[in-house]
Amino acid sequence: MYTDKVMEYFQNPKNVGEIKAADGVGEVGSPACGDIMRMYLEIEDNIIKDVKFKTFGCGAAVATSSMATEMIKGKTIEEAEKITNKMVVSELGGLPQEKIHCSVLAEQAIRAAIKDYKSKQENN
Amino acid sequence: MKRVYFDYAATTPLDKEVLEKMIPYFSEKFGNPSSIYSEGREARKVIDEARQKVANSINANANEIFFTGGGTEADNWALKGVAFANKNKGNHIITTVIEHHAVLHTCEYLEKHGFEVTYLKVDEYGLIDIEELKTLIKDTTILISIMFANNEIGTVQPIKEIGQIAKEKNIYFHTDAVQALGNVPIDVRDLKVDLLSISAHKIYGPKGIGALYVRKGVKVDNLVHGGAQERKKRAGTENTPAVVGFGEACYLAVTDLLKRNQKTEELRDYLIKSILSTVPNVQLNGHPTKRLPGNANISFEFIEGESLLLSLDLVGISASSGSACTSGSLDPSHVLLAIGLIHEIAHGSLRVTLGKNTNKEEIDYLLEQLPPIVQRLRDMSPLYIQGGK
Amino acid sequence: MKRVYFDYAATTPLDKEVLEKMIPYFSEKFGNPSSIYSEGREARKVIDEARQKVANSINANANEIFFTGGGTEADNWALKGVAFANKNKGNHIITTVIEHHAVLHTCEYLEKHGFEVTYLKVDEYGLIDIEELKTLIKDTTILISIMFANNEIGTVQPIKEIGQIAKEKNIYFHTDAVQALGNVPIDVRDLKVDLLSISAHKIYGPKGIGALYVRKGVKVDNLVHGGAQERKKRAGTENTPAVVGFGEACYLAVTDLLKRNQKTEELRDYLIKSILSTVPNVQLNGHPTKRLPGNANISFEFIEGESLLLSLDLVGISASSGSACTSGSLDPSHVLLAIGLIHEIAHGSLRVTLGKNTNKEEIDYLLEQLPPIVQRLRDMSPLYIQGGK
Ligand SMILES: Cc1ncc(COP(=O)(O)O)c(C=O)c1O
Ligand SMILES: Cc1ncc(COP(=O)(O)O)c(C=O)c1O
Ligand code: FES
Ligand code: FES
Repeated sequence: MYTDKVMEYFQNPKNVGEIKAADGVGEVGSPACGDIMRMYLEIEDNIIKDVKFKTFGCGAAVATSSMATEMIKGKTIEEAEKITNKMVVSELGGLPQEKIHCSVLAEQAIRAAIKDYKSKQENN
Repeated sequence: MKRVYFDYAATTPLDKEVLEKMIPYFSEKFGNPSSIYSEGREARKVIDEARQKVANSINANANEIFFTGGGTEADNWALKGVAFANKNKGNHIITTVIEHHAVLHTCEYLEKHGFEVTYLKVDEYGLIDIEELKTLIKDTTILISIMFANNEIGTVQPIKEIGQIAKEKNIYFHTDAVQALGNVPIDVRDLKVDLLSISAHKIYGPKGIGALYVRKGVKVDNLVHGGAQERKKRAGTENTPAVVGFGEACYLAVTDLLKRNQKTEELRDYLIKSILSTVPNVQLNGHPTKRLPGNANISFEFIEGESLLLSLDLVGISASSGSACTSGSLDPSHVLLAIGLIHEIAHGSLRVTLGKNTNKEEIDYLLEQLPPIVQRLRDMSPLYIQGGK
Repeated sequence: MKRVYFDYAATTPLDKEVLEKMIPYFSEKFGNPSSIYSEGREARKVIDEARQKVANSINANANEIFFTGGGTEADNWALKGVAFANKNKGNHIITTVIEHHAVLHTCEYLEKHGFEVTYLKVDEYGLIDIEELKTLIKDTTILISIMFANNEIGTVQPIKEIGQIAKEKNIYFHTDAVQALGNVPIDVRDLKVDLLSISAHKIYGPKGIGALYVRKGVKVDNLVHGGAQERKKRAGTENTPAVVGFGEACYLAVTDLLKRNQKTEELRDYLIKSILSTVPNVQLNGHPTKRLPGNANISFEFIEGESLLLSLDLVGISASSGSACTSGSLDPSHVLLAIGLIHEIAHGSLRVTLGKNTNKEEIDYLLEQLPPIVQRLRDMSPLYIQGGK
């Protein structure tokens, strides 16, 4: 069902946790749907210095969260905004068809966190 | 890695003894039982013997047993067969919201074909309300189909009382006993059941074979048309080795049943008690006592079932869940929702089902592995706040 | 007494090699393929592999193959599934008078449910007339179901021409290929078949499993409702060992097919020629050349089939007949009547079907035993006048 890489990321996810005074936080999904993803960003000079996540969801949700955080760490905001769920999935070596929607969550969580960061910037 | 199997409600390994009885009928004694030469007659004879064993296991007559391709086909046949054969009497069917999909989706099909189906609710333990059932019966009610025991939460319904009501009202009563056979004593006469579905692979018999008990005199249309097999009620070349295996499995399933159950219940209760007392924020689903001996269904707050199953699999443990994510569908188990669980709790459910060879070491291994996995997943969960909600 | 089996069209012994491939999936690797833990994933994998082998044997794609409980279920599903799913387009179905009962009785069922069925006649060899087929097609025709090869007389229909016509007229074409698989090369793309039924136990595979090929894009309703197995098209816990066995049997069935056929045809022709030249008042049923390689169907005037079968059985020979007496019904084989045989000739028919291991010694044994038995029965028959009619 899952590729070895998905299982590796599921078993040893990178960047799990929270960032206390995060510059941007994004939460997507809902417990009713069985998946929630929360993404924390630490941003300095337009660069994503640190990223952490928490996920309530299936193996694919955990693996895509983890992969997505790795893919944006150290990138500029503009670069991070270009990351799509397709890119995350292909980095993981593919996902079963019925699990593609879980990967959309990772993309949405990143965008939500960046949006939160931007709106905080504007308010400052 | 040693593997520990805790999904006996999904399917069971074929008993070695049963396989041994089947082997001769694959390649040596393979004759078509509809043939009159000696190979055929021999096949006919062993099929009749097996039919008798299946009948004995539920106290039916052999001529009331019809072999099918599995439990699903038996359920389909019972519902469609009774509905279409008796539509001159009425078009109303009563079932429950917690039936297996083999019944529920068949009911949906019947709704599209002019039948009216009422779905009985269940209480927090998964039990139907007998009084409510009585009030739902109408003049047009031709069939009540209520499962004997639930496959997810293990709740066992008051079958005898339902049978009594159906009989008084002159309504046919079908029960899906796929999960009950071999776990609960079944006596179709005493229970006043008119039709009953069973499946071999749940009782250490072969896959691809089941049976429908049809009480003598019950009017039921055919589902599968063709040759004259099964006394013209179910067409298709008889699967002699599977029939032989099913007969043997039925025989073994009811032998020493109560003694086996006692051991299984002890282990199951030990498992449930241990989890409830060592892991916080958990709850048992289903009825505390009116449940299948080998069924434990527990919800772990803040975590999701598929992640739990995958983590258990990585340490060699096989179990099941009512999470939607495991099935790739959107909604979690209809059974868990029906007993009132909210979506996120239903998602975090774990079904552990014990088999006849499950031992304490296996339970202890699960008890050792489970808590740290739950903790790790909770630490990852955005819903979890240390120390509870 | 050594026994000689000549009823391979009824059923075949499970190939030892095939059984060997099945064995691990009974008791060791018994996991439910719908489960996500490793036992389940392993079962899923071997099912997918087997599906590919079945698909290869008829040049289909794996996702066009759906496993069923046998050939009968596949026939039922094809006809009912297409009929109900396309009833908005029309209610007319064309089939033949010589179909297997799995098709004929399903057609009768459909007639009761608002469909109109036309039964094509056949000629003295059992062949349909392509021109007649064309004239029978109406605006309301939604399905043509014509068997690939007949189980009694072995006649092989012009499937490619039928497929061409169906395609031109935009009508679904189903063929019951239960007798054809492993005996005739099948290429669903080349033949332009939309649905095709097959069964494992006719090709040295296990009983209780078959498959329906459904070309991608064909609209077909479900027959068996329930769980999400077979991509939601056919519910019921997958029969992993049987699926594995079916895959292997399909692979073996098409390997060296033409070479095997050559040998079988030689033996079959030797058998037919010998009987026709040594026993008076006999006739071959079916087509002289357009017939299954292993099929010989011969009528012996003045005698009755069951008596013949019983006599052969007493000397260790298993064969089959189109006599009504063998089936306990009143009319002899509908196929033999359809090709124009009068009742008493149809009653005296013998079907000898050869298998892949049939050898010349077995044929010679039959040739040695048969004539005196026929003579003895004729001497007993009031219809018989020495030296012919
Ligand atoms: C309660 C119940 N009914 C019906 C079925 C279907 O049986 P089968 O898998 O033999 O088709 C199952 C198991 O899958 C079940 O648990
Ligand atoms: C032509 C034909 N169709 C259908 C069937 C039914 O197949 P099964 O016995 O696998 O149900 C048979 C054999 O019995 C057959 O010969
Ligand atoms: S989180 Fe539910 S399917 Fe992925
Ligand atoms: S003579 Fe007895 S059944 Fe035909």
